[in-house]
Amino acid sequence: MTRPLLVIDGLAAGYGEAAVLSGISLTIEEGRTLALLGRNGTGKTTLVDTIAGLTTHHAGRIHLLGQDITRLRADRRAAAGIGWVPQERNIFKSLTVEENLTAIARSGPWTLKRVFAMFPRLEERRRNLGNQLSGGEQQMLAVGRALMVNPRLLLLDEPLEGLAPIIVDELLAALRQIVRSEGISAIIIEQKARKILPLSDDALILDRGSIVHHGSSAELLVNDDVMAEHLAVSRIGTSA
Amino acid sequence: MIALETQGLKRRFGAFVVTNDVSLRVERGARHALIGPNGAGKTTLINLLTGVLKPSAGCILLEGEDITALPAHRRVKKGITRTFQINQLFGEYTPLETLALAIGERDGIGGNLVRDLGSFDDVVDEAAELLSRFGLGSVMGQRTATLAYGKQRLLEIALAFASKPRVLLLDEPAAGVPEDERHEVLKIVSDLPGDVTVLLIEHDMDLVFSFATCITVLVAGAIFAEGPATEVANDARVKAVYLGESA
Amino acid sequence: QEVVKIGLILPMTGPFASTGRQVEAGVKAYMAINGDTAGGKKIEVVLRDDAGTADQTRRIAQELVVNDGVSMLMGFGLTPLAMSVAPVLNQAKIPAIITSATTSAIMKQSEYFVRTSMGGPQSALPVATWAVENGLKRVVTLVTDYGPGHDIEKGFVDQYKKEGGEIVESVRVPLQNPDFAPFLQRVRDAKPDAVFVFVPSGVGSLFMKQFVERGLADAGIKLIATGDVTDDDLLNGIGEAAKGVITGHFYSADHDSPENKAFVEEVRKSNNGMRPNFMSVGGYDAMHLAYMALEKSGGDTDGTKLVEAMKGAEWTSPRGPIMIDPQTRDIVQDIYIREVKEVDGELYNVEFTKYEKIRAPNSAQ
Amino acid sequence: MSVVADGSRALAPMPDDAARSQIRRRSRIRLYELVIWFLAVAAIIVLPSKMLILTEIAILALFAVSLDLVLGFAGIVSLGHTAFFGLGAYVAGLFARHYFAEPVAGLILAGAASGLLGFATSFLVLRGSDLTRLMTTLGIALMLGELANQMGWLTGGADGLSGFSLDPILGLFEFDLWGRNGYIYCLAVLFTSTMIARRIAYSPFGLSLKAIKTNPMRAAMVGVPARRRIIIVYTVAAVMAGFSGALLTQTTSFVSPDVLAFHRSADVLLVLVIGGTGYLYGGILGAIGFTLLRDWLSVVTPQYWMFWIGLLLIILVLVGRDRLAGWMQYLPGRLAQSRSSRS
Amino acid sequence: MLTILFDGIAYGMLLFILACGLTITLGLMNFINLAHGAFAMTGGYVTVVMMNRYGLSFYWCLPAAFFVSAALGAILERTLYRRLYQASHLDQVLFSVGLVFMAVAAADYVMGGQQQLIQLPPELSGRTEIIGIGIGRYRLFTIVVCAFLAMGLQLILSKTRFGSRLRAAVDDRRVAMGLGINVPVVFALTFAFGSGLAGLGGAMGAEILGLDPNFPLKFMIYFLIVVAVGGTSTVSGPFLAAILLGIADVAGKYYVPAIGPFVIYGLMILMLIVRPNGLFARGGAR
Ligand SMILES: Nc1ncnc2c1ncn2[C@@H]1O[C@H](COP(=O)(O)OP(=O)(O)OP(=O)(O)O)[C@@H](O)[C@H]1O
Ligand SMILES: Nc1ncnc2c1ncn2[C@@H]1O[C@H](COP(=O)(O)OP(=O)(O)OP(=O)(O)O)[C@@H](O)[C@H]1O
Ligand SMILES: [Mg+2]
Ligand SMILES: [Mg+2]
Repeated sequence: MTRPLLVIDGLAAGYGEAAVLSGISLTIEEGRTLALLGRNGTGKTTLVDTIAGLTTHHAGRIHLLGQDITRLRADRRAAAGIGWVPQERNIFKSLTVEENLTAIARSGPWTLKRVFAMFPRLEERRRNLGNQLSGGEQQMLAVGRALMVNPRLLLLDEPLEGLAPIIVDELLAALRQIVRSEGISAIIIEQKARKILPLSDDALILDRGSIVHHGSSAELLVNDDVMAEHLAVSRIGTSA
Repeated sequence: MIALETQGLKRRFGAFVVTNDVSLRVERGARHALIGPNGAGKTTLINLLTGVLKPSAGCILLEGEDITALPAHRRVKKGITRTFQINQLFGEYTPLETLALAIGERDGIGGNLVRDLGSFDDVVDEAAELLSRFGLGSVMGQRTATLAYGKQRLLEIALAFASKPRVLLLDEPAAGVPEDERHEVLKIVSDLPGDVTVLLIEHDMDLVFSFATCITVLVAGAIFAEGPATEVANDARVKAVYLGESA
Repeated sequence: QEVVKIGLILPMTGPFASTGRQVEAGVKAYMAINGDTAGGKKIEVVLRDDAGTADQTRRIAQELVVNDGVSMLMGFGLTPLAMSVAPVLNQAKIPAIITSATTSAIMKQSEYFVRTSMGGPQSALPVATWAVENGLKRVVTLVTDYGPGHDIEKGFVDQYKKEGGEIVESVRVPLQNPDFAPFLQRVRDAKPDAVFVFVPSGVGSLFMKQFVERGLADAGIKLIATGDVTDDDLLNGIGEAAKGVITGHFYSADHDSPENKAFVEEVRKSNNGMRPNFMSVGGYDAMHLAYMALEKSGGDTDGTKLVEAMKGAEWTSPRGPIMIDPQTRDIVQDIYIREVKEVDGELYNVEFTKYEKIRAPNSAQ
Repeated sequence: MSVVADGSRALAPMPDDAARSQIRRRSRIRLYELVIWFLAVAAIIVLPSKMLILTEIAILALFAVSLDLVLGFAGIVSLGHTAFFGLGAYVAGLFARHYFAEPVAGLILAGAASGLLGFATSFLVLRGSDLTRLMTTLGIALMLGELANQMGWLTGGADGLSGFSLDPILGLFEFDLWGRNGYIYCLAVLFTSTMIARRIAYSPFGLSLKAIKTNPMRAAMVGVPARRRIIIVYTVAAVMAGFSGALLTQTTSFVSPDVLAFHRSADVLLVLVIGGTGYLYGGILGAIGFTLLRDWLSVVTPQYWMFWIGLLLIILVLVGRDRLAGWMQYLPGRLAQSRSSRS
Repeated sequence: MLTILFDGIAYGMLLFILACGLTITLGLMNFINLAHGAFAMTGGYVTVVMMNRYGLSFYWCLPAAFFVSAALGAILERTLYRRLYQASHLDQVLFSVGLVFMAVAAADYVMGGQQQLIQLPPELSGRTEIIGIGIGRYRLFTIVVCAFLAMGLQLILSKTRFGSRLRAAVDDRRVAMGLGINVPVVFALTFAFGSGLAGLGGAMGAEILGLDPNFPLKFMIYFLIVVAVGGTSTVSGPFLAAILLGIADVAGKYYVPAIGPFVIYGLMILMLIVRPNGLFARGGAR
């Protein structure tokens, strides 16, 4: 029994005048994960940031749980249920780990305790300032921070970058668990398709700001043609 | 011969010991990888080796010479340099200027305040050559801050090359580099002359295993395991704390 | 009709802006009362702001001379500002009437300086005499640590000792000093009969308040001062605290003479109720001197002649009878001892004794 | 790496013309530079009545150029640059008064004295945040000002040092009342100093300075000895500030503790920021704009000129210097391009 | 001896009240707001006008000074300041100096150039002798107000979420927005609060420091010293710094008047050499 959590219709967006995305339409049901794939500079980050409300909107609509959020400012969208992990982590450097988590917290099932249980490493470093964390710890904190917003929709921009392999496995498993059991959805950007596809429900490939493939992850995983065409491993210099 | 060695290296932040009695030896010309869980102290170790941080105890030997007390820039002159996990570039400079700076410093003309930079042809030519090797030739005149992330990443590595180090420390060089270019980068590194020592930190195990001949595993600030790559890869304890099932 | 230009250089902005404002008011008042012709020439005043910075004063002076062709300079709010124009005067040979700066040393820098404000410790000497005469035998001096302060301190101390008094201690307060607490405490701990004070006028009011707050008056320490401390302009703002303070000075807005009535009236009228103070009268008299000199020279603007014409000039100013000493070109005037009292609901420095024809002693430096 | 130390020609890198010309373009003389200097010289003949204010501008410009070396290139914010200006001013004054009244000798001595002070205090600006440096430098200047005030026997205290006059420059050119020779003298010193600063800016040394400013950690990692570089440039800048102070003394025959006052440090900072930091001519343009504007306004409204200056500063910031200077893009020589490298 | 100590503390506290608003705008918001003194001056003039022109009680003037300055701060923040949060520090300096210039001239135009003086209520003026220490009543009042203020501020900033939200917004505005912090409101409130504190300081300081149009320029250095020595990341740092500087200044001028003026600058330089990032630097965050 699923209902659409996020509906995007004919979206175009970019930075100021510069257009990056065009004609994006997609729907995500509650409790599903979408893997967002594509080569460098194809607009993955831009799409996620647009959903978070941090780019310039050009056309189209975005609905979250039936509410039109197209014109909402970023902070209102977060309140409406969007949790975001930026690509460059952007930990608040002059806040401690704990303050990073509590500053943006909203009430809901995710509490400090639960985040710490998920990333024990963060609890050990709870009094450290944001800029005194290792790269991987920052990544964990960024994920934990997004959860503290208690979102209905998680936007994860390359959340696995810089994490130890064992943590990657654990995090992916945990995310799956969260999405399934708590009725929230997630969009996950990842460079390595083969890593994420086994775990996600759906997959979407972007190229030059448009959707070039949208389907189930399982299908894509075995569809070598599409993988080769849009996620080519050998071609260099196609990125903007 | 040992290129780089630490003896009982220690570093604490307050009461928190980040580097705990690390005695590491890296052979000259080695392709050595340093792995370990997040927060194990890998970056800190690099910071200690390059003089960004001062150790609380212990010493660092570069080709047998004690460099523990030297400031960072003197260590570079002695032949050890690094890349940063998070790009550390000069946003206002072009890649060309950036590399010219590094090459100039290496050649000892950096203190010259009367001659025009443009009159040092050999420096400029070398910078241009290095840029084109890293695929940055087309953007050498653009401001670094406006470059695409991947290009900046490449410049980060090229910049370390410009100092012609004898010991090169790479801190997650592939992070943020698109998958298809990762191997390219590592290839350039592998192709360094045989007497250049490379110490690589990386979480991408494909890369690590394809590159390194020798691996040190760091856990909680201390050396946990050490040995040839194949051996470490199959070590059950390493799997338990770091690799998980994927390797 | 030919025009004679007078360059008026004052600090109109910055910490000493109120000086500029008062002098300008005095100058304007003179012209309003006495018209704008002298010696058959039309007088035009060119006002420029030097913001209290010496090199600006110097440049402006030079420009006024070279570009605007002024025949006389006037103004100079502070000693260094006056000092800096001396070379210009010597080179250009035109007179400069000092309306505010008081240090003795200035007059030696150029033969072309004439002064209508006050010469160094002129107002302090009678205070010393008066103090001894009135049984204040032990005194602490407290002056601001800059040229005029040193001048006045030395003048007072010399005179006071000569009269047989004892100086317990001499305290100097930095020019940039927000809080008087430590200095007043020092005074208090020295337990003198009285404290003699000189601080620049704006600071005076703050000083008075802290003086009272610290209970020095209750501890039996009398406050005697030069008139800067009970500046007419600010007196009402100081309020109760000021009552009964004895000061010596050359001008009080309360001075009883027809000249003064007219002057005060005019300044109030055209400066929205502002009460003129001693700076203002300096400006007024400077204009008077300029007019007189031009009358005497018959409109000749040769600088040397003008200075000659100024020497020995004598007239009745709103402050009382005054004269320009022909030797020193400095002012000779009566100094009044005054007490702050309420008159018609306002506070005034009410004159009660006067010491006549006080000359500026060439003391200090 | 193909650049090998064995000297074999065959392995030497191919000369890359694009790279060479790009690097050389950095130090090309731009049209606006020629225009500025041409106008400055032409003014001697065209504007004989404006010599004094032009002198003041030249002095302030030199002061600002010296601050630009420290701020625009090495990234050290200073609110106490007037310490060097003031010391130079006093040294020149005392030297002329007690020993020898030839200006050029005094100028050199003043520069040397300020340079020494710069060297001695450079150790205090090596670390700390912007605010720390701001306050340390400010503290030094204020203490020096207080010292000048207290050492009345030497400096004349608050009344200033006066009663000296300068001999003709090099024994040939007298300081005239119109200020013509004074202006030529100041302009010559400004020109020479700016050219030296320009050399420094485009040298490898200059390149490393901005690197230290933008990213000290990385700069160290390419082998830049940051401390030494900062000490050197700070000393050089102090020498130039000393020159400008000496020029002030020599053209006015007067020094007062005002040369060490806070407002002077603040003014020069304003002037430099108005003109734009990091390309040397910012100080000169700023000095011209600021001085002329202030002079004009203080004639128009002696009491309230500050209001209008304030308003203009705010507009300048809000509208953006770049947009205001937008027309300059049409100048060949691309002033705008070099401006974009300011901080 | 103890009297000097008391005076020193009172003077330091006064410095703190004046500077603590700046600790917030400069320290926490990272905006080089040299116009801080202009807000303080506003508070001072509000007090002068209310007391001298309308005869209102001094106690009413303090909150009024706070709110008027805060309102002015809020208005300026909404219209001007907010455009410059992303600008370089040098631009901020230029902008705020411009504001100071305008404020100085405007105050001169509206209020006149002379020193403004107020009459304190009798229970606050004069002094009391307690066990041999002369206690100025107004100074005591200053100390009490300041102590409450410092404690209150410390609580707000360290124990409430508002403090960390503010710092988050300063660290990374875009990401803070993306994570649900209403940055414009946080900034406006904080700025208004800082300006209000300045106004309160101006009102309290008018009695001892005096008030004239040059106030913002004259005391700018003192504010900056307190914040620089105290460090920009806590309230207790500037608080301690202010007291230390106050005592040193007063004691220095009392015991060694000849070098009195050097004490405060010398101490500042010394402390900055020892602790370049202030007394309680937060792990070199900046
Ligand atoms: N702030 C910006 N202003 C203008 N253009 C931008 C900006 N950020 C990104 N772009 C451009 O938008 C396009 C899409 O970038 P985006 O970051 O969304 O790519 P991506 O798919 O996330 O790439 P990556 O894999 O490197 O993270 C690129 O061409 C990029 O150059
Ligand atoms: N300045 C500091 N103060 C306190 N703790 C610090 C500081 N710098 C680093 N640490 C801590 O030291 C530990 C080691 O950090 P380091 O960056 O060396 O880890 P790492 O091994 O590189 O991890 P990653 O793989 O995640 O990059 C971390 O737990 C970090 O929180
Ligand atoms: Mg991206
Ligand atoms: Mg790391």
